Amino acid sequence: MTLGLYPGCSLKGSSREYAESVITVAKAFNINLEEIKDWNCCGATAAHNMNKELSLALPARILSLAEKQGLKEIVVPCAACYSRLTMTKYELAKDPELKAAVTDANGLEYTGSVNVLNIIQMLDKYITPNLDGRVIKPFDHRVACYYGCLLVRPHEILKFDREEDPQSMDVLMLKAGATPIDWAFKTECCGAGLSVSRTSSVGRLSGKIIGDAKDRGAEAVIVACPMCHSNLDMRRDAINSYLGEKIDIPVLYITQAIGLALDLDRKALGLQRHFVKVTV
Amino acid sequence: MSKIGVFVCHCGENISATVDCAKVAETVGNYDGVAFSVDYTYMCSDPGQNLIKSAIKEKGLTGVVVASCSPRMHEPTFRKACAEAGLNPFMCEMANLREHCSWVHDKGEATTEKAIDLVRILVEKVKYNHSLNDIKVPVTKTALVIGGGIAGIQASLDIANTGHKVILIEKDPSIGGHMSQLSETFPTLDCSQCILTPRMVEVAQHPNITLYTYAELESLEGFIGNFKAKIRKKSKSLDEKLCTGCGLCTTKCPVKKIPSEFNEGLGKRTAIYVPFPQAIPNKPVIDRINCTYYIKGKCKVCEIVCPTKAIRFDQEDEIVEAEVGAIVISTGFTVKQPDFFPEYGYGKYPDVITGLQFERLASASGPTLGEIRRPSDGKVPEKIVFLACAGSRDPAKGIPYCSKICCMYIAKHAMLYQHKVHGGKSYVFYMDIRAGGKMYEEFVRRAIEDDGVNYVRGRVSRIYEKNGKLIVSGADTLLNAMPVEIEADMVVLATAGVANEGAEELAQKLHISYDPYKFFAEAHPKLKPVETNTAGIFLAGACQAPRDIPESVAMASGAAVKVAGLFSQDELTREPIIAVVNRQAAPVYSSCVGCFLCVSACPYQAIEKEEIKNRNGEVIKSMAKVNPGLCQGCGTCVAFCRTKSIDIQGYTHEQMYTEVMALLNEY
Amino acid sequence: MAEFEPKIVAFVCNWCTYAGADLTGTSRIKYASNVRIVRFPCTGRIDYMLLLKAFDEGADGIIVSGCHPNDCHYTSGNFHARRRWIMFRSLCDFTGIDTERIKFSWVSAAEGAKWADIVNATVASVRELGPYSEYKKVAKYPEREVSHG
Amino acid sequence: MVDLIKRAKELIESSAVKVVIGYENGTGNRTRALFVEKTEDADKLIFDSRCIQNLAAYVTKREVKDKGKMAIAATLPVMRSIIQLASEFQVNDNNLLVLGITPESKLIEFENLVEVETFVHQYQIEIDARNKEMLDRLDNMTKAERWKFWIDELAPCFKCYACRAACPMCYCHRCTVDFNQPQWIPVPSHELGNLEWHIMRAIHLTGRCIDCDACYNACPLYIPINLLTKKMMLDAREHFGGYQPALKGEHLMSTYKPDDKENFIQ
Amino acid sequence: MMDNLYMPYLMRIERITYEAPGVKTFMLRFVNEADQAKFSYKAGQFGEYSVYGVGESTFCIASPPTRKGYIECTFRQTGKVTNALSGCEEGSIIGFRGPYGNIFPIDEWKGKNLLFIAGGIALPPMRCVIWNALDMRENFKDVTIIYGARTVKDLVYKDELKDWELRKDVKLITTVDPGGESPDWHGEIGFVPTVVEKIAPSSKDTIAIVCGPPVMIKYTFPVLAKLGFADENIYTTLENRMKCGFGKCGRCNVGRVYVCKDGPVFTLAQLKELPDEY
Amino acid sequence: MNIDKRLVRKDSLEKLFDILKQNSKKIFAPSTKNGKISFRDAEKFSGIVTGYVQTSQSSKEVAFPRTEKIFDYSKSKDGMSVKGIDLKDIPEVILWGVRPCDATGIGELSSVFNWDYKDEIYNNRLSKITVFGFSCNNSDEYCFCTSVGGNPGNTEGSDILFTQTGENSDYLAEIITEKGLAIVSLAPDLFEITNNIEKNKFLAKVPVRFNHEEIKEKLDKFFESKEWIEQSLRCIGCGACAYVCPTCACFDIQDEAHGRKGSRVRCWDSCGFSHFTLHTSGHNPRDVQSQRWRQRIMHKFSYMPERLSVYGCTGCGRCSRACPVDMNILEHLISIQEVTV
Repeated sequence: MTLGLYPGCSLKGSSREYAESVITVAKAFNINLEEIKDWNCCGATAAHNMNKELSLALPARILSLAEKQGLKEIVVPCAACYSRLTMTKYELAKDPELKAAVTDANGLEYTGSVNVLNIIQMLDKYITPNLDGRVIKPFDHRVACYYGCLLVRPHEILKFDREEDPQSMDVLMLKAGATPIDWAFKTECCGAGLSVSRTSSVGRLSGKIIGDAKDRGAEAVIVACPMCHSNLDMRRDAINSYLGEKIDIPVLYITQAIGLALDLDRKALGLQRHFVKVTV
Repeated sequence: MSKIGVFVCHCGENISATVDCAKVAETVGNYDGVAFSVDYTYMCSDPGQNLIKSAIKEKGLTGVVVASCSPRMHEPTFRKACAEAGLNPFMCEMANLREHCSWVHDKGEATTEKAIDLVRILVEKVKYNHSLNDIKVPVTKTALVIGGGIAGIQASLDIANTGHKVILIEKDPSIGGHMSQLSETFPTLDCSQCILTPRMVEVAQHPNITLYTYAELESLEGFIGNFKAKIRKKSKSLDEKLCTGCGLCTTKCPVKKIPSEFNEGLGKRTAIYVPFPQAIPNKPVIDRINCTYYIKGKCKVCEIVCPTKAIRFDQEDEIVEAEVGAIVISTGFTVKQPDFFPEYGYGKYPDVITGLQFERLASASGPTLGEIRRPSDGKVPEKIVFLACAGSRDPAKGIPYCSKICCMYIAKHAMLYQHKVHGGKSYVFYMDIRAGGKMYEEFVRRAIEDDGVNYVRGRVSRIYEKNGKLIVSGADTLLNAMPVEIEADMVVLATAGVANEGAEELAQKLHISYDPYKFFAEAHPKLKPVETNTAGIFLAGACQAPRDIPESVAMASGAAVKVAGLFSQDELTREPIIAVVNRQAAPVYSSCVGCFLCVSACPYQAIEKEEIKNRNGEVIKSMAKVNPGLCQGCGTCVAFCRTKSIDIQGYTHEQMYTEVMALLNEY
Repeated sequence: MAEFEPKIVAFVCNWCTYAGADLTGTSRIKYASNVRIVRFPCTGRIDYMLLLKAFDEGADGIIVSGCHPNDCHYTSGNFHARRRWIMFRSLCDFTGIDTERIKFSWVSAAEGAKWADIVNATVASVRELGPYSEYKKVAKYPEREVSHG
Repeated sequence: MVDLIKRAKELIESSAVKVVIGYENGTGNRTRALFVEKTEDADKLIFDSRCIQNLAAYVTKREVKDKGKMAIAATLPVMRSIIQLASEFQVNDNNLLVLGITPESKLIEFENLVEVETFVHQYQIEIDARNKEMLDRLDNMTKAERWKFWIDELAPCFKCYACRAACPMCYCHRCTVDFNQPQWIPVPSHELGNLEWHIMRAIHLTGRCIDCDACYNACPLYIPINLLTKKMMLDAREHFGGYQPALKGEHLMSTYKPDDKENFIQ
Repeated sequence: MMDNLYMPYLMRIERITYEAPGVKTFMLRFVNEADQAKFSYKAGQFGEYSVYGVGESTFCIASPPTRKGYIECTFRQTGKVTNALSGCEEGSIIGFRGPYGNIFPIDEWKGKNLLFIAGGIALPPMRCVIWNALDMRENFKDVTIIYGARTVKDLVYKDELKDWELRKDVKLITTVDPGGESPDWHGEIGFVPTVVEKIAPSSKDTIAIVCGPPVMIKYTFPVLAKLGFADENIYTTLENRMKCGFGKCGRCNVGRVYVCKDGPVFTLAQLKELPDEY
Repeated sequence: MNIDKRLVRKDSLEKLFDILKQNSKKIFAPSTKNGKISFRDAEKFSGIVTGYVQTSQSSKEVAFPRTEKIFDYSKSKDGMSVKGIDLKDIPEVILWGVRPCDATGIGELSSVFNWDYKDEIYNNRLSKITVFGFSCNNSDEYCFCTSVGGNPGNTEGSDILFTQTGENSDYLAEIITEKGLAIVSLAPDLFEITNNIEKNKFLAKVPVRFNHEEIKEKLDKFFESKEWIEQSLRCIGCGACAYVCPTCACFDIQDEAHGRKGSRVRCWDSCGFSHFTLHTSGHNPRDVQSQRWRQRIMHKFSYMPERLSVYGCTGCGRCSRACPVDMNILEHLISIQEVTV
């Protein structure tokens, strides 16, 4: 079967391993991910602070393109992109005038027919039901599932998982053979928005997350967002300096963790690309 | 044969300044069926009324139209005058010449013309008026009180003390409700049970009160003064007559680890149990879900030890039918339960508890005998945090309203804690302190100023455990939203007060309405706070909205007075402005075809199915029937009925049609 | 020729709009005298046929008014009425009956001034529209000739 | 319809029902209702695309009802009518057995009305292209044009009430027009009386009409009165969401929602 | 426009008498004297009474042709028109068309006994012929009137009943249904057929005139048959729904007859020839 | 008077129409609306439809309107004034295109309105009508005029009867009455002298399907037959048959009031309606549809012949065509003839 794929900028750049692992895992279940042609930036997270219409026009264009391409359902691995696309669908469904304006701006027809899935939803819908017997090397580690701020918020619009103390990733990891730990920072902000402007803040914010994960004995942090990953992985030095100790807990995309449980090729999953060496 | 009298009032100059009253009287006097027509300075004055009365007698008037002020003002006056002169009061109509004409238009022909039109409408209408008699409904002078918390207890006692019978039903094994669980009460800090239990005993001993505990309302039929209630007495597995309440069974019961409802799960109880020592009735019930005998088929220890052989394992639920005239609903409220606050770890961390649980900890009769010890390890918490508005005033959580009692009980909790744990530190996170009430604000100030409770204005975003401490992280909005983190030993959530589970179902059984939060709806938020929209059903206490004890008691007494007022009459008199389904001779019986769309349109469930049977008992026709006790006369059904089989007295098809015709045509 | 004075019939509920119109009077707010009020217990009682009858007999405009949503004395009569009006109005529109001549409003017992405004606005707009001659032609008002075949 | 004939025979033979209502060949190319009370009559049963009369009109007819339990060969519109009638307490499982005929002309027998309801709910009520076009045409007219259109169309109506008689939903013993105290609707046929009768009829069918066009098919003058009920149906859908006849459904016009939307009440 | 068959005479209500709950008698006089002059009718005929703007209703002329200058009608409030009539007052003008229908062949009855049997509101159609007979009393032998109503209150023409009771040449038996009696009731108690059976009037040389609700009629005929009355000697009047009154509108058509033309008076023998559609 | 036969050229028909129009005659002629052909006030000749077997509605409406005023009244305190319709106001009308069955129907209507009391409103209307009959060249399965004594070229009831002599051909005009002659005198040129044209060969062939006298005899003994119940089971009790029928004359009298003024009107009614005979007491002599169906047939084929010596049916077949549930009167009559009592 075929699903649409909107990679977004991160998956083509800093988070190539996310893209690789998503595609690899999908392929293992005979899912063909068809990239939306001529896609553009979703505008996250800056655009909607500047211009509402534009911030909706950008994602709407992506959705229009997907419609044009005949896609019924697309997977959006990046939590920020997912948030923007879903938000756009919600806003445009609510306000026909806005819809007309956006359609006009894009010069593309928009009906809102495309179903948008985040990575967890995609896994839940197409992978988990077929997981039985496929877990060859159970991911037998204590893991801290980290959802970040965008994957489950705002609940009224996304209608995905619980806003506080979400569970969906934990459930998935349990199926992959892991032991999810109960911890307090599942939806705490990693500081992604300040990643460039106030790097020092990132150290503090991400540090708390990594610190708590470590304190509760996590052997890996599992994420579903390229921003989260880059902060927790790439900014490990800043984190370490904030915490005043060296922590080497690796940060894995959920697709990577599942890939490992399926015993897929580590390289195909892009594990070699991480800053913090993946030892699990 | 209509002989209508028209009485045009000048209302001093109020009408006559802009309307030519004499002309109105003269013109109308020429209309068909008008036998007498006159204008006069003040119709509502005694001479004015006498004018009407004598005209009725002398001219043999069959209908009266008084053209004066708004009927909302003087309709009763003139109807009474007509009645005194021997004319059915409903043969009197009023044309509103003052509010709807003279006061709102300038002097001129058009105004007088309008006045004439307004009178003509009613002259024509009154030709179709029928003598109506007030509806008499007998009253069964027994009240049903549902829910035996403080509101139910108060209402029962108040009604019983007026000399009327009361049936009080309580779903739990004992009456007492939430108040029996409380430690001390604000703002006086007197012991809750000490003031409550005497009332409970009074209920049990009152000759006018029949108490059914462990009982629920099964169904309700009927209408004001004449309800028929079915009450399900759940089986207690006990012959209450034989049981002496010695308590031997409860001490011998081998199943001892059941979380006690009374102690909010902080204590344990046995499978055969009395909820608390002062329970009324002080007789045990068997909790069949946890009883070994009911699970495995053997045990019967209680039966063996019972000295009076009162245990009945095969006892079944009993349905009691009762005829009652009025109902007071006092089913109270409940608090939001775990997993509603994942961010606060309620249910995950044993030391995050609800306010009600704290009451049990602070209560001398509680599991810790009144010492504040945390549930996880029994240690005395050195630092304790209270969160107000846990759920309340949070539209995102679906509870936009204020639960009203939390501000006060949190202050009380903090105060109790400070009194019991010397050197302990207590924090209260709050949004606003709402302490409206006699001595309430003073009470809160005392907590802050005398007892040193730290009040932090702000919300807590998250509680998590770290190194055995509960990290409460929030923001202090008075300090420019500075992040605050407190490492606490225990956290108390002032969880939102919400409607009982099943409130909706009960409301449907009772045919009363409820608000979006499932609290029962009062008939008018200001002027009818204890009535429901269903006549004869009243509300008391927190089933209507979160209420504290004094309010609940006041409401209960209010409801009791309403009931007593109702019971002071042998018959209820109601205005006969009600809907009626036409009846005809057999074999037609009625033009009603029995589609019963009116049933769904009626806001009062006043329309029932009536089956007409032949001699063999076979149904030959189903048709609608209006229950005059329930119908309030809105007429929604009338406009809805396709066959025009329902009509509403006082606003009949003929009358309304005629009014429109008369409005636009001269007669 | 005298200016056309429209005939306006108002169907109002007893508890809100009738009382509201009383308040208009008590507050001595003046309004156009073209309107005649017919009192109903509730807007739920108002039969749509009455609206047609009013036009039959030569009304040029109609006001239908009752309690605001949630304020019905009978809890829901006005909600029923609203649904009925929605459908009735759209049927009128479909058959070409001039819905601009039928004003629906919620006027509470406290809105005396609003009542005056509603009446004045209706009178003004119907005056603008002129006599409802299309309907009168069909109703044969005022000649009342009954046609044949 | 071999299946139907066979089943009708069984039902009559076993006395499971007293009468089976179906179609037979009529005059010329017409078809008409057949009431099978004897097995041999069952052979006359037919079904094809000409069978458009809404037989549900008979289930409330006294003479038919008095025969005892009925079975009815029911096309989709008939089934819809029956569900609506059942929701208005005019028929029930004890007096009616539905022999459904699917849009693919397959016989499908239902145990009870609940099954009929489930079946019916698989299909949306759709308005055919010709009528859609008419409605659009009317929508695009000015109000004055619409007024003229309807006055002209309704003028010839001589009030034979074939529309009422053919409509399964018009089962009232006393129709509003027969109500004479007061005489809401003028008895004679003239422009005003005709207009009021058809407006009243459309309102009474709002939320109840299942759009079978029986009224239009019955009209000896081909007056497009079905447009009125169609329009009401479409508007009801627009305002209150789609409706389907339902056994325990809330009736569109006898219920309300606190948030019903309108834009004309001031 | 005298050619207009449907044009009623204008009649002024001279007097209104309250007879029983919902039952009134109007005494009517012609507004135009010329109309009065050419107007004549016979016992048993009926007319169309109308309230302008409401409609027409059919009932018999209740006063005997022997009393000139006015006509009377008695009606019960049941429908639209009778309700409207009931709303009229003395002096009001109503419409009247008639007389229509056939007559009681009172001349043929000369020299015979007359037995009148009436129930409830069916006395009015008979009152005309009773008075007609009494006004030419010498032409008949015994005159017996059996009249019953549901309750004492429902008896109509109470004053006339008193007259008849006092007359030596009339035998009046009044009865009320069981339970309908008042404390001072001294008449019979029982249903009309039962009372007829009890009184057992002789059928010899007797004409029976029966009028009443269908149930009463249904049970009285067999009693009369038992008493030996021939079908030809039993008369009744039918009250079908009518509009025109002269055999055009089609409503009162029963078999070959138009009740408005060939009736309303029929003998039982004639009725037996008719289909049961009245 | 003797029937005078003339030839009218095909093209002359329009000329005749125009001449009549010029003489300010009102012409009611068949025209189409919604696919149904009815008699309407015709302005132009081109609007007239031809080639139809039968119009949907009969022409009786011109003589017996579905709603007609009897009088106006107005009340005042001083009294009542009543004003009957002025019969002089009834316009002269030419009924154009009437089929012979309809033309005979007018005669049958007249017997209803004149059998005892004379209905002068009706008679006045009738006196102002000139009936232009057109013989039938075609018929369909519903036609049965020949079974009730008529035929497709029957002159009875018409003032002039036109018979088209072949497709697209000229017309044979039979001038039957003085009224017909009066028309001819308006345009004598158009009516050419002709030899005897064999009219019958151009007429539609309508087979005789039953013997109406036999039916009448049968009906006398048929009242209690179950056949009525069987036939009428599918009858839904509307008034379509009666309202399209050229001879149905049942009517209602209604008042329409508006304050002090109002009028009384006569309007069509139907014996098929359940309320037709319903008493206010609730008693209904004809309570079920089978009784009403029986009444319709008995009235037309038994009571009318007996009382008025005419049949209440002209065999036009309209009721069957108009019936929404395919109650076919011909078929039912045949089965009555066939059923043994």
